[in-house]
Amino acid sequence: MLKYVLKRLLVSLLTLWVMFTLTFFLMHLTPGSPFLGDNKITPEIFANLEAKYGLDKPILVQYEKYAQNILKGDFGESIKLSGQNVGEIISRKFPYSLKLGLFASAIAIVIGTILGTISALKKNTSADRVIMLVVTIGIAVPSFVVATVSMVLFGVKLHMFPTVSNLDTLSSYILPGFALSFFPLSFITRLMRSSMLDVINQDYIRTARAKGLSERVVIFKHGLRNGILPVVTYAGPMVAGVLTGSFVIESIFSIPGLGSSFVTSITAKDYPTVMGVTIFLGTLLIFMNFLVDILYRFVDPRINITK
Amino acid sequence: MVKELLKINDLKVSFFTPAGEVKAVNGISYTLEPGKVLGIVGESGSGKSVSSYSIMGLIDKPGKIVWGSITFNGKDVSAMNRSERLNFSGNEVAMIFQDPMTCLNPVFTVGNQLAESLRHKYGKISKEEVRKRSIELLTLVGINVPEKRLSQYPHEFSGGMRQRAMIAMALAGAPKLLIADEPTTALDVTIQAQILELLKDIQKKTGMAIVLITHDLGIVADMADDVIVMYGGRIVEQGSVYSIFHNSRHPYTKGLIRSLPDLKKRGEKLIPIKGNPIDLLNLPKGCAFAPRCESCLKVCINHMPAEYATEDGHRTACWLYDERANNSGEVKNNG
Amino acid sequence: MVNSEVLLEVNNLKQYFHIRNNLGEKASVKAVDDVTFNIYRGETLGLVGESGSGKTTLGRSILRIYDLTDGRIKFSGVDITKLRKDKLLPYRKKMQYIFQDPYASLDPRMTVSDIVGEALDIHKLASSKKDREDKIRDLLKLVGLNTEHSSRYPHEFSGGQRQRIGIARAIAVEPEFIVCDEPVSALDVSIRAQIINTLEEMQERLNLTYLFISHDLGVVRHTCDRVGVMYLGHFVELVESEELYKNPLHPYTQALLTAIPEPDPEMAKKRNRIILKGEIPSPVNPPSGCKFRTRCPFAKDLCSQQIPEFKDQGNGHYVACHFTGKI
Amino acid sequence: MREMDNTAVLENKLFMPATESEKATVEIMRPSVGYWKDAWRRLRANKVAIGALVVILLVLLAAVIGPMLSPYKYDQIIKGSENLSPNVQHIFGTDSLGRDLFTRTMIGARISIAVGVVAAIMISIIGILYGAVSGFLGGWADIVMMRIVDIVYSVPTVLIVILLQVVLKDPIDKYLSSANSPAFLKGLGVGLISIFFVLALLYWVDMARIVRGQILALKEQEYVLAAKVLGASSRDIISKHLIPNCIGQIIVVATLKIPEAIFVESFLSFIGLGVSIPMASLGSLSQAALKGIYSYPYMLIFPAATISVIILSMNLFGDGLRDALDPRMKK
Repeated sequence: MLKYVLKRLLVSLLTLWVMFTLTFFLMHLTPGSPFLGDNKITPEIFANLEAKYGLDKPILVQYEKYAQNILKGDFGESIKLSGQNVGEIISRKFPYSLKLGLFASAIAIVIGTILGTISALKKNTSADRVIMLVVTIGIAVPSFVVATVSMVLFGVKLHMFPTVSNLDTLSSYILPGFALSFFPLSFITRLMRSSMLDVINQDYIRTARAKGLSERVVIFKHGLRNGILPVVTYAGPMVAGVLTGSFVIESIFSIPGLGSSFVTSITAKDYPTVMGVTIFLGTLLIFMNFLVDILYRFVDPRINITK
Repeated sequence: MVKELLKINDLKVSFFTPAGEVKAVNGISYTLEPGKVLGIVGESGSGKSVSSYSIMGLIDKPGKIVWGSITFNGKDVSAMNRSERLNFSGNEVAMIFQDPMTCLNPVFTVGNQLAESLRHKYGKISKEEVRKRSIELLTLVGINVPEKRLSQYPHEFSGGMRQRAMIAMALAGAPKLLIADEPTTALDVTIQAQILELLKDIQKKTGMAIVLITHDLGIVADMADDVIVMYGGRIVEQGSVYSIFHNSRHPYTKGLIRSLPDLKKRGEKLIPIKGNPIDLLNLPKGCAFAPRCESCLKVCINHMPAEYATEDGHRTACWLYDERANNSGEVKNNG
Repeated sequence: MVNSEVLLEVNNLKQYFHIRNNLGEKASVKAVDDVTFNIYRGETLGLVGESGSGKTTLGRSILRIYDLTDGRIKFSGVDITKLRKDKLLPYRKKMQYIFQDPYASLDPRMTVSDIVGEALDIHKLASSKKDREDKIRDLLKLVGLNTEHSSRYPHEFSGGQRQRIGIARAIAVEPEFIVCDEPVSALDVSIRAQIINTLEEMQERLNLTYLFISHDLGVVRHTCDRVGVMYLGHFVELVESEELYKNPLHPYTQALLTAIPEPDPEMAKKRNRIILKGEIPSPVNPPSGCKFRTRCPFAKDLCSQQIPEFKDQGNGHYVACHFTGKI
Repeated sequence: MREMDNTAVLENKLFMPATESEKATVEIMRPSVGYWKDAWRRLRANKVAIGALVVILLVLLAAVIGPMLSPYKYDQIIKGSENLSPNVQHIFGTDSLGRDLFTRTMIGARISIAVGVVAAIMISIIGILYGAVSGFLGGWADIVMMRIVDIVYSVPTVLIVILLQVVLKDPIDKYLSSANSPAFLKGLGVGLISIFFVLALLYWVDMARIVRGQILALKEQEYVLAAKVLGASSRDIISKHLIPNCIGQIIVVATLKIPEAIFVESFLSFIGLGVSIPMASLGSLSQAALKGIYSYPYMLIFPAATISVIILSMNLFGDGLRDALDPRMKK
């Protein structure tokens, strides 16, 4: 077990390093400088700024220095929002993204699992057809469409929920949460349905029925426990994706989260912020994948972890 | 007087597939007495498994029992209410299957799955009681160090061990009838011998009846008291194991026994049954075996054969035993 | 029919596989471990054993489907162990394989005539398109298939018919030697005899030599001149078929023989089975000494310390047991 | 027992041995069907998939021919006709600059579909080659190549997509403004080219994994062993056995990559990283509509609905195709 965890950890760290390096060089190989956008800057001021932020040094030196700082937990200072530490920006903005992301993930997993199970058990009934219709649309409609349409419909026209949100009340979670979770919810529903359909045709389900167990025990004990395995695999990357992929939703609903500031800092070539946020979110994602991989080995005893 | 334990009357099971109705079981009747071992022989598609699954209510969509009745211990199985039905499966009749690899739930320990069966039988009994009985059962089926085995998962068991565990689960409900569907087909010869000995041993100890479904005539000869031979969803012949093997009457049974290589020496030609297996979507109107039968009569092609019984209860569904066939005098009676 | 001309000589053949478990740890499986035997021209040599005994691997190793770990294979006196590509091609033509699973061994996207034709194409056995068609038709007829069905796909045939297609493919290249790997065990009982007869007919007509792999001792007894019994990658016994059934010397063979279900109720109910303990150990971690000792009713200390020699007990009856004749 | 009731009425002459031809009448072999024909038959029977295909063809028609038939050009600014609601002249209305939204939506659909198809082709080529090489070589090459796939897989795609987009923009810009760049590339614009780059660089991993898995599984198939025993060369094995047997699944995956690519394109365009103005894609149209969302919701509805319909019908068609081609469905 320990050996496996260590090995998996090593792969995660390697991935992290690749991502870090890739991001760093991509950003720095870009022609143009973060200060050139401002035409008023004289060459001297420009040189001073470059020196201050270390941009005049050879790229490998910058790379080394940056890596050292990151290892110390120092993400550097934002160039555009002068004086602000990137770490601070992240810690200020991330809680919004985290709250919304967890809310959306929970909805997607719980409702998706339930709907998928119902759909599988009631295969080819009208309940199944309605659910499948909704989730088929769910995986086809981009999140920004869901977000804007639901905002216009439920926020502007019907005034049911707030359209601009600081995530301070429960009702302010509803619209962005729905928009963010619609895709993963639909995906999980389909995943769960096909997995359950597969499981209920397995021999051990037949065994359970032959043993005289009630249909409730057959489905909820023997079926669900096996059927949910693919959802567990998907859930890790999904949660990370929802946490990191909320750029659009955040900007549509004016949520002061990490996603919206990421987009602005990219277009502004604010290297330290982009780097910091990428590394932060990437780490999160890779960590989630790692976690799920380990977790999966507990959920599925066939994958031997004791040896 | 011996009362019959199981009585099946004119059972018909069909699967309604997009390609058409597949008549998997097409009107079979038989009875089984308590404590007897009934062997059902047939090849794939003969309906031998489907007929037994319908006893347990294991026919899933698109399959359906379209006709007939199943009576167990004098009670009509189809008329049972939900709780009677649940008590019936497991506690009255238990079943073991062909592939022990896939029949145990991979995510629960063997102990957990065994406890399920015990609780189904005895209701809410204490953990210690469950453990005690589980260990007894595993010992009974010849699993060593049962205490340790209880907390293991199925994938930690070998094939033979899994089938033993399946048998232990089946025995947990102390059933009067065990249905064994090709219980050794997936196992190696030496393991097959172990499991067959175990089944015999347990049958002797508990006195339960067994329906043994298999394609292997050798296993039937070894285990069964009575034998049913199925072909194309129908019973072609039934009788005691001795009369089936020594006095087989149906051309299919005869052909089957004759084609076995076991008793033929090197260099002797085998006598095969000609033709191809039946296509269940395209069942002949008459006898399903007609196209492959060497003694086929004109009547066989379009008319379902009637059943002809001898005094010792040996019954054969074949027109050759109609007196008109004997009168025509041209029947090749291959002995 | 059997003569003493050695067609195939197998010396100290070893076939190890390196596998990884689901934790990525390496292990080596000694599927076939140091096996030596000959196959004579025109004979059928049976190979029996349980799953994990290495019988299929051995059959495939002989046909050079795998690269040998060690050992040597001579075909008609020519060492073919290290031959590659063009050099090997003539021997590919001489040695063929019939697979167990008639569902998996035919390409589902090819028609029957393409499947059989592929063999002709590779070895350029057809002089023209017409000749190719004629040859295919003759082959199908020879194995008892309806020639009108040559443009059909494998899934349209029953198991027995598919196995015939497999036989037609194998004999298309006019081989001398065929490995028949459980050719009937996936088939319905009523079809098995048909296929066995077809195989025997082909052997007679085309003067073939067979290595017949099976777990079914009943089938082997009927089809084979000599029989080798394998256990965990080793031969435990090798002898003429009749002798094996009359006078099995290795305790494993003895148990195996009594384990076959006998299709006769009196015989079956009378006889005494030798029931072996436990199951065949994992080839990843085989027992020391005699591989069979963990299940052997007669095992002694010596058996765990020393690997028994596979030696001739007289008149070509080979046995690998420390206590041959004493048990 | 029912059959027995009338046995007495059977004529005696029926109890004569049957001839072989009489016996043969019972056995009929079903008509022969090839793989593709069979797949097509199953696809045709799938009403949803065929419906989706019809929708795709209609949208395609509108996207290709529609703009030519339209009285307006996509970048034509009609003074005085700003922010018109849908009406007879402008059935989707006009935008804040007075451009006809119907024409712009059709152009947007053209761009989106083009991105989807071209990207799917590029993804497939890279993925198939990579996966096939990895699967066929096996051993160490395979292990290393799959590690790389693992890493690309767990790199946060959206982040890298955005990064790459920003980074690639300038060099491509430079190349396009140089004299020797091909004319058709100029027509595409920086945004689109970088979208292709991004998709091709990051989205091939799925395809590579699937192709590798297929190749590995097929390589062990007994019919491949049979070909090997017959002496077939590696080239023959690949072209005659491996490719024909995994082509079905490759087509399915490639088909489903089209909506995925459209999805990514619209997302990038929506956050302002896609096509450059005045060119329109469905994503950028949606984004432009956002500013006036409270007053002119129709500006959003049309492009948003179009994009959803395209992705939905492509998904449905892809699903249908999988059911028709997937050998696992077949017994």
